[in-house]
This record gives sequence, structure tokens and C-alpha cells, in this order.
Amino acid sequence: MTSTEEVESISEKSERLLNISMGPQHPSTHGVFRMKAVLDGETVVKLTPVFGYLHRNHEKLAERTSYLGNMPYTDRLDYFCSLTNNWAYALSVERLAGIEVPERAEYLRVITAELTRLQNHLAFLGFLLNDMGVWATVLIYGFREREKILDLFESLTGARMMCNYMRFGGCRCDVPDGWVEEAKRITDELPGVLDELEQLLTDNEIVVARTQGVGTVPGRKAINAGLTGPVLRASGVNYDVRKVDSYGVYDRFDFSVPLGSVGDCYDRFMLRLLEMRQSLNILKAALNELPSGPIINPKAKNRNLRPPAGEAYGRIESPKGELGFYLVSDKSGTPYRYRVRPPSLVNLTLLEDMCVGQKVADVVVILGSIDIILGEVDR
Amino acid sequence: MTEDKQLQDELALYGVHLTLLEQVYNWGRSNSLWPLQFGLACCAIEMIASVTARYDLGRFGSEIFRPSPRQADLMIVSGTVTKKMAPQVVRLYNQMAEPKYVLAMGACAISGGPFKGGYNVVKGIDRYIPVDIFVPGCPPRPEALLNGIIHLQETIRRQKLSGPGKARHADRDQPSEYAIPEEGGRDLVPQYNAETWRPSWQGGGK
Amino acid sequence: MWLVIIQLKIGIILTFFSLLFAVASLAERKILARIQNRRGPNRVGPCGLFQPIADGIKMLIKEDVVPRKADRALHFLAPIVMVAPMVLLFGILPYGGGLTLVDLEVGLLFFFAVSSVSELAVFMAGWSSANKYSVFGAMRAIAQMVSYEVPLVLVAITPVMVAGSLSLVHMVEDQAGYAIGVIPNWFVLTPWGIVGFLLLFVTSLAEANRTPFDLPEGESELVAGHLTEYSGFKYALFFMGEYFGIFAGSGLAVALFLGGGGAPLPLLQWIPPYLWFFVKLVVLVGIVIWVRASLPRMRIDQLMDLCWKGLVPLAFVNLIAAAIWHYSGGGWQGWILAGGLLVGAYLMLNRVVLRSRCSWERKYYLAKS
Amino acid sequence: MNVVLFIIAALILVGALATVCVRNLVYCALSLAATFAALGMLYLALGAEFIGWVQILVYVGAVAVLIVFVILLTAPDRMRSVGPLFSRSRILGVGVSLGVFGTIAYAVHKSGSLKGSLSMPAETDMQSIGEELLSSYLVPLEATGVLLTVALIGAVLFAREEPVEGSEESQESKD
Repeated sequence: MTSTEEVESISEKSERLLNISMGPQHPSTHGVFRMKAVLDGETVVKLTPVFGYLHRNHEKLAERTSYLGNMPYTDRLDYFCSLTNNWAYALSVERLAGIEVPERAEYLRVITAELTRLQNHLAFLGFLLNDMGVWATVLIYGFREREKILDLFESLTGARMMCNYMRFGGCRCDVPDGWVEEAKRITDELPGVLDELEQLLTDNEIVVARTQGVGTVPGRKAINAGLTGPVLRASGVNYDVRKVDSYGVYDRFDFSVPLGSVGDCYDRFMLRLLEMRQSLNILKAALNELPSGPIINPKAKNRNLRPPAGEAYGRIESPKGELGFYLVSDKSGTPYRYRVRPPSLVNLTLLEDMCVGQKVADVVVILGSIDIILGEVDR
Repeated sequence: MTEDKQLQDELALYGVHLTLLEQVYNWGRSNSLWPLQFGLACCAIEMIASVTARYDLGRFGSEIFRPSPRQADLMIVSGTVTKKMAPQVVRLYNQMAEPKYVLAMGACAISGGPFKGGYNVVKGIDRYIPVDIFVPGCPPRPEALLNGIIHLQETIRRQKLSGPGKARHADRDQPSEYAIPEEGGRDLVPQYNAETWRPSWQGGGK
Repeated sequence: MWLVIIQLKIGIILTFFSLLFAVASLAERKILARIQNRRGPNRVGPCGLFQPIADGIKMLIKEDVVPRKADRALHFLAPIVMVAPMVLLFGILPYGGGLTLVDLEVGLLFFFAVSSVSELAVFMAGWSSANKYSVFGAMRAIAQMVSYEVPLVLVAITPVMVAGSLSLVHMVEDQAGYAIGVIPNWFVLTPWGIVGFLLLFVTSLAEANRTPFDLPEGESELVAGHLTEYSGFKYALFFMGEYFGIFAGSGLAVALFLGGGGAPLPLLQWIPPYLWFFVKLVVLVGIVIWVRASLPRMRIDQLMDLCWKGLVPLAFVNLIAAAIWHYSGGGWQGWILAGGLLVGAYLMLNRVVLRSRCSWERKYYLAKS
Repeated sequence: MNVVLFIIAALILVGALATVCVRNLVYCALSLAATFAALGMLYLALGAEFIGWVQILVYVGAVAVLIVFVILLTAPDRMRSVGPLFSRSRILGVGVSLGVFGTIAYAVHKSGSLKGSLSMPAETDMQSIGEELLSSYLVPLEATGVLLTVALIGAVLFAREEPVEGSEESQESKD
């Protein structure tokens, strides 16, 4: 249906329609997202997302801050996954300035990134179930495990959430004593937790009824809209930047990319569970094979970095999808242009298509299944 | 008040315990602070974490996050307030029922934090609504939030309902609602609510 | 004298249920906390026991906000209309042991007549608030309550049919005694009774707007539904009305299917029946809280499907099964005939209603490259 | 006893008048519910327990709620005011109401129940009502049931929208 037809058909029935505004303060909009919805009874006729309630001028600020000074800002993009954000930014700067990364640092990056993925997906499950109306139970189970991972981050980087860990050419600090053993212990523990969650959720009749066939996105449409990450793979498209680009040392690990078949909320939800298992495989291997050596390239310059003129795009597979940083340098100490490709924002483009024709209650679940973080959407 | 206190202590020596109505009133309020379910940015995640198993805000009777401002007692401004969001925050505050409290969580809510230099960030929510407790950090750890809430509880227990220095909600001269700022071209209009905040050159400051 | 005794009874019953309300609101938070590996309120008084008092004080003194566009009269009346009928319901529950207040000949009818008034209260609350979410919540609530009243009444009719009376006291008397000396004659221990009890439990969850049927005030969708604009004591009254609804619903289930104040074993008959009644009631309330901690919410269309395509037909079949049971004398033939009928009906409904919408089996590929 | 009856009668009258006179649809509906409830009380006061509670269950619990629901569904904007109090054809209205009143008054007068003192009928308990319904009045009962079923199906048929091409109907069949 074209947009004019749509508007006409809406105005025709306008007597029966109800306009409601969900957000920016709404229990299920994951922050300050807002949706203007037009409802016919319980069915969504039209849905307009409204962005910008958390626009913190990230890109503008970055263009007047030094390259290194931007690192802490990237933490606050997708505030669940500060380490992957760090990595993506470091990767772009390394490409821009042509900096090599030592092996140990690459391994540490993989380990921290996969841990980030785990804690993100754990929290995702909790939030999704919260949106479905479980009174925080799954959320708290998820956060219980997440706290363990955050402990690892804290002992490694000094901060629970805003890690600011990666540096151009390596990582900021080496692992403390006993950290690897602790990480191994937690990796060994997690499969049990995942089994538990799977038992609790995947066969739950209400969860199945609420998610199957809701917000279905066919693979072709998903590709056209530029979706990435688990949302894309749930539609059955085999696209994972870790495999496609094999940045870092991902080519050394044996892992597979789970793919869904239908592309509805249930698939998106299941994919996260399956991805966590794959992440655990990577983690196990990486922790065992962690080589010794320097953690940062001694030749790499971090302070007062003035990369040669040019442009670079670095992308990684963040837990939410393809996270890319596009940088243009004019040889000065600050980026000339700094642009983030946030997976959450791009994944939101299909929100209206997913929601129209569904019930109001589904909108909430669909939004939850996309897994957005407003810090990244609005920047 | 001091005489009352002396009398109370003296009587307590003889086994007579007096409780002022005010104390009961404050005790009830302080132990049942229901926060507004309202997250702004990064700090919101730590706010959620403070409800979860390890930190358990519920021990203090505050785990009931009410999504409707009418039923909430405490507004935790958890994160960056942008110029687009500030009107909504003030509106939410106005919608809350007295007695109501505001906890500014994190650097952004206190002062704009790392994003203070940006063109779209409000430099502290205390410019628009009266903040009772500031919890610094970027983001503050859940323990810090718990500490802030415990401090708030103590503040509430000390509040007086009459006489000089009475609590804000008991004072008829103090407004219960504040002007909602609007988009005004360069900046929000008004730039701050004079009842609650003044720039330093006008004798403001904490 | 007669008046004094009646007043005493009313006093005891009201005190008990008000206390139970306070305890249940704390227990709900505590049980939820334990299920979620937390501690729950434990700072106020010993083990957090005074938490409900603190909450009560706060609710009492909280400002009463009435939106400018709201209909003041209805906004004020709605909480009263919500709580008053629920309190009336406690009057006819058969506690046994002399505590029963009134033995109405049409007790069950009274129960449904009075409890149906709360629908109007929800409507008044939702409409008078002049808030879109409130109206939405009220519409959902009314649709849900009207629909679920049908299976509720149908299920409640089965014990009436077997006991031959609408009086709850008479129904409890009908379940007295023990088969083979140990097994109590409760209706729940018959094929139609199990089904009836489960149906009654599910439908009264829906009538009380509890998880998984808490759509009218579903937080994640409607903020707080018809309660969105209520603050302070009016909100507390609604809260109380909801709890009283749960208590009354559980009390009905105890009276109709769980033998009222009957002891589960002949040995335990020295304990007064009203204590048994309250124990059973409290257990049911505990299950309601447990359900809240562990189930997601249903969607409105699934809710209606469940009611009209699942519960209503099953309730009708249950009615027939009860008749068969009754006329076959209740022996093993009754078990085979009524049980077979119910199991068959359940399997059929299960296939038709529950599984048709979703394909459970999903395939996931693990791509290597 | 008489005082109670008079109070109830007053309640019914006030409720009925409010139903007609109040210019707010929701208030009308709620006053109607109050009238029904008062009627139920009247039955109860006269000792007809069964019919009294049925009145409340059916009329307050179901009919009034349905009316309210319909108001919510159909006229959310017009809820706050409906047209003027008096219709234009006043004479016709007066005529009709006089006619109705006359008929009822005549029937009551003719029935003879006003002559003697009101004698309470013997116990009308549930048992006898049920037996009467299923023996003497079986055919009317069944006929009423059939009529109601037909009305229900008819209402569903009327209420169902004509399926527009590509609308929910066809989508549902695809699922």
C-alpha cells in the first residue's frame, strides 16, 4: 500500500481510530524512545517512531575531541556493550593510521567482546520477557549472570559498564592474576544457566504464542532494509561480520553462525540463545589459547595521534549487529568527520512494517526483540 | 522542637516512649519510596541492576517501580537530559503526587556530564526541578544509588512539617509544579526555573 | 445477643481479611523476591513485617490527584464501588464452625451478582480518568471480565447440580465425610471436580485481572491501564479491591471444590473448620502469587480465544461429565465415563485451539562459514 | 417494611428520571444500572430472593455493563453530551406516555391486587421455581432459549463487517 492510499484509508475510518503516544516515558520503550501509534481497536494501523530524545551530539562532540578522547564517548553509545564499541572505534582508527595489533591484544579483544555479547544477550532475554509481562523474574536471572561478567570487566578495566579498555594498537592493561581462571570458571558455569533459561522459556506456551508469527520479516526485506545482527540472521540470511570480515583473530576460532528460518520474534529470541552457546565456544578456545606477549603495540601512538589524511571504515559484529565507525582525517588531532553506523538505529527501520496489523501488545514484544539501545539510536 | 526532644528523652528514661505524629508520618514515607519507572540513558541500566538479585533495592521497600507518575514518590533522573527530553521530565515531575522527591543519578543528570559541551544537553536537571539527592558517578554503581536512597530516607525522616524550615511539600509558598520549558530557537525557554536554581552570578550555587 | 454475635463474626471476618490483605501484599513482594533470588523488604521492622504499615501510611498521606479533565464524581466513586461489593462477598463464604455469617439459599447467585458490579467500577475508573490508556484498560477489563464470567458461572453450576442447592453451606456439607475412611469426599477428587477446580481457578485469575490475564493494567503496554490516573488512597483502595477479589475467588474455589472447612484427613478433624478454610484459602492465594512471578502475559486475542474456544466448551463438557458422574453413581464407571469424556474433550480442544496458531518445531541452521 | 419500600421506590424513580434527563451518556447508563440495582432491592425486600439476585446479576452485571461497553466502543466523542432534553414532538411523547401509563394502570386495577392487603405468597424457594420452569413452563422456556439464540446469531451477522478485499478475513485464512 502506498503512503497516500494509507492516509486515505486511515482518514476514512478515523472515527474509530485511536491515536496513542507510547513514550518517551513508557515502561517498555527501553529508554526514551517514542512511538506514535494509530490503533483500530487493538490493532495497529500506523506507527511512527520518534527519535532524538537522547540525542547527545555524540558525533559533533567527537569532531572536536582528540582521537583518544573519543574512546570514553564510544562507551556511552550502546551502554550495554562498551567493549565492542571500543573495539570498533579502535579498529577504524587503526585502519586510518595503519597500526598493527599484537596477538595477545587481539585475543583479549575477542574475549572481552564475546563476554560482552553474552551479557548483552542475557539482559536482552530479561527485557524481552519483561515486555511480555513477566514481573522481572527472567530479567533478574539474566542480570544475576550478567553481574558475574561485569565483575570480570571490573577487575580487568576498573569499570563495570564504561570500560574504556581498547587503545589504538592494543588494550589498555593486561589481565590481573587469576582473571583467566575466573573467566574460565564462569564460561564453564554459563551453559548450565543457559539450559535453565532454555527450559524455562522455549517451551513455555505463552512465550511461544506471544512470539511465534509476530513481527515476521522475510529475508529479502531484511537485506533491503539493511538489517544486521541477530535480527537479520533470524530471517535466515547468513551474514556475520565475524565471518565475512574475519577481523581480529576470529578466523582462528571454530564457531558457527546460527540462522533462523521464519524471522519472527521467536526466531530472534532463539537466535540469541544459540549465539550465546557459540560465544561460549569461542571464549573457551580463546581463554585456553591466550598467547603471551605485549598487550599493546609499542610503536603505536595514542596521545596526540595525528593520522595521515584519508578515510577509513572499521566494522565489527557487535551484539546488536554491524557496528561501524567511519572516520575522515585531515591530519589534525581531531577527526574531520566521524560517523557511527549504529546497528540499533538501522534495525529499527523496519519497525513500522513489523508492527502494522499486529496488536498493541505485539508492538512491545517486537520492539523488545529488536534489542535497541537509545544511546546508540539517537547518539 | 529541641524542648520536645528533651522532654521525649526524659520521658523515655522513665519508660514512656512518645512518638510524634510527624515521626510516624515520616517513617511511613521514608520506608515506602516507590520510584517512577523511567530510564533516560546509561544510568538506567545501573538503576535496573540495583533492583536485581545482587543489590536488591527491594530490601528498602523501593522495588515497586510504578510506570505511572501518579503513584510514584521518587523520580530517579537516570541519565542525560536532552533539550528534547527536558520538557517531558518536568511534565512527569508535575504529574507526580506530593510528597515527591527527585534523585539526580549520574554526572549527566547533575551537570550534563561528559556531554555538557554538546548543543543538545541540559546542564543539570536541577535547573528545572528541585533535586533532593545527587548521586555522582558515570554511571554510579548500584551501591551508590542505594546509598543515595538511604540518604534520602534519612532526609525524609528529619523533615519537619511545620515551623520554619518545613518540608517543601508542606510549605504552601513552595510550588508543586514548575514551568515546562519549551523549544526556543537557540535554547530552551526558560533557561532555568528561578524557583529552584540560579546561576552563580546571581548568587546561585549549592 | 444475636446482634452481638453477628457483629463479632463480622468483626472477625473483616479483621482477618484486612490483615490478610496486609500480609499478602508483603508476602507477594517477599515470595516474588525469593523466586527471583532476592531478599525482598527486610528493613522495616523484624523481617520487613511492618512494610505494609509504612506503605499504608504513605498511601494515606499521598496527594490525591484528580486530572483537570476528569469526571470528579465518578473518579471518586469508582474505588468505593470496587471495594464495597468485594467486602460483601466475604459475608456468604462458608467458613464453618459457627463463623459462617449468612447461609443464603441463593448464595452462589449472590456471589456472582455482587462480584459483577466490580466491572462497572473498572469502567468508571477508566472512563472518568480522561486518559487514553485508562479508557483502553477499561475496555480490555470489561471485555475480559464479561467473557470470563461465562465459563466461571458454567463451572460453578456443576457443584450446584450435584449438591442440588445454590447454598454454599449446603455444598460444603455435601462434601463432608470420607471415602474408604481416609479420602475426603471433596468435589476436586472427582473427574469433573479436578477440571472444574482448574477452570474456576483460571477464570477467577482472569476475573481478578491477575497474571497471566493482567491485560487491563499490563504495565508494558498500557502503563497502568484503568489505574493510570489514580494516586494515593484511591489507588490503595483499588489495590485492596483486587486483593479482596482474589480472596473471594479463592474462597469460592475452596467452598465449591476443596470441601470448605473440611479436614483433609479424618485424624485432623479436631482442628476447627474455619482454620482449614483459611489455610486452603491462603494456599490458593500463594499459588496466585507464584503464578505472577513465573508467567508472561497473554495477548488480548489469545485471551479471548482461550475463553471462548477453550474454557467455555470445556466447561460445557464438564457440565455433561458431572451429570454422567452423578447418574452413574460415582463409582468406577463414573470415573471411566466422565473422565474419558473430559480427557477426550481436552485433547480435541488442545489440538484445535492451542496448537493451531503456532508451529512449535523450528529448525535452526548452524552455518560454518 | 413500608418505609423501606418507599425508599426503594424513590431510588428507582430518581434513577429512572436521571436515566432520561441527564445529558451525559455515561451518567445515563450508570443511572440505569442504579435503577436496576434498586429494582433488585425491591424484589429482595418483597422476599423474592432468587429473582432479586438474578435481577442484579443480569441487569447490573451484564446488561448495564454491555451498554457501557457499547458506549465506549461506539461514541467516545459524544459521551459527554447528547442533544436537548426535550424532543421536538412533545405532544406525541406526552400522548404515548399517557397511553402506556393508562394501559399499565388499567391492568393493575383489573388484576385486583390493589384491593385487599398485599398478601405475601408462600415460600417461593429455588426448588419450586426450578420445578415449575422445567415442568409447567417448559415450552415457553425452550422457546425463549431458541429466540435468544436466534437473536444472538442475528446480532453477530449484523455486526460482522463486510469483508473488504485483502482485509483481516482473508489474512486470517492464510494463517
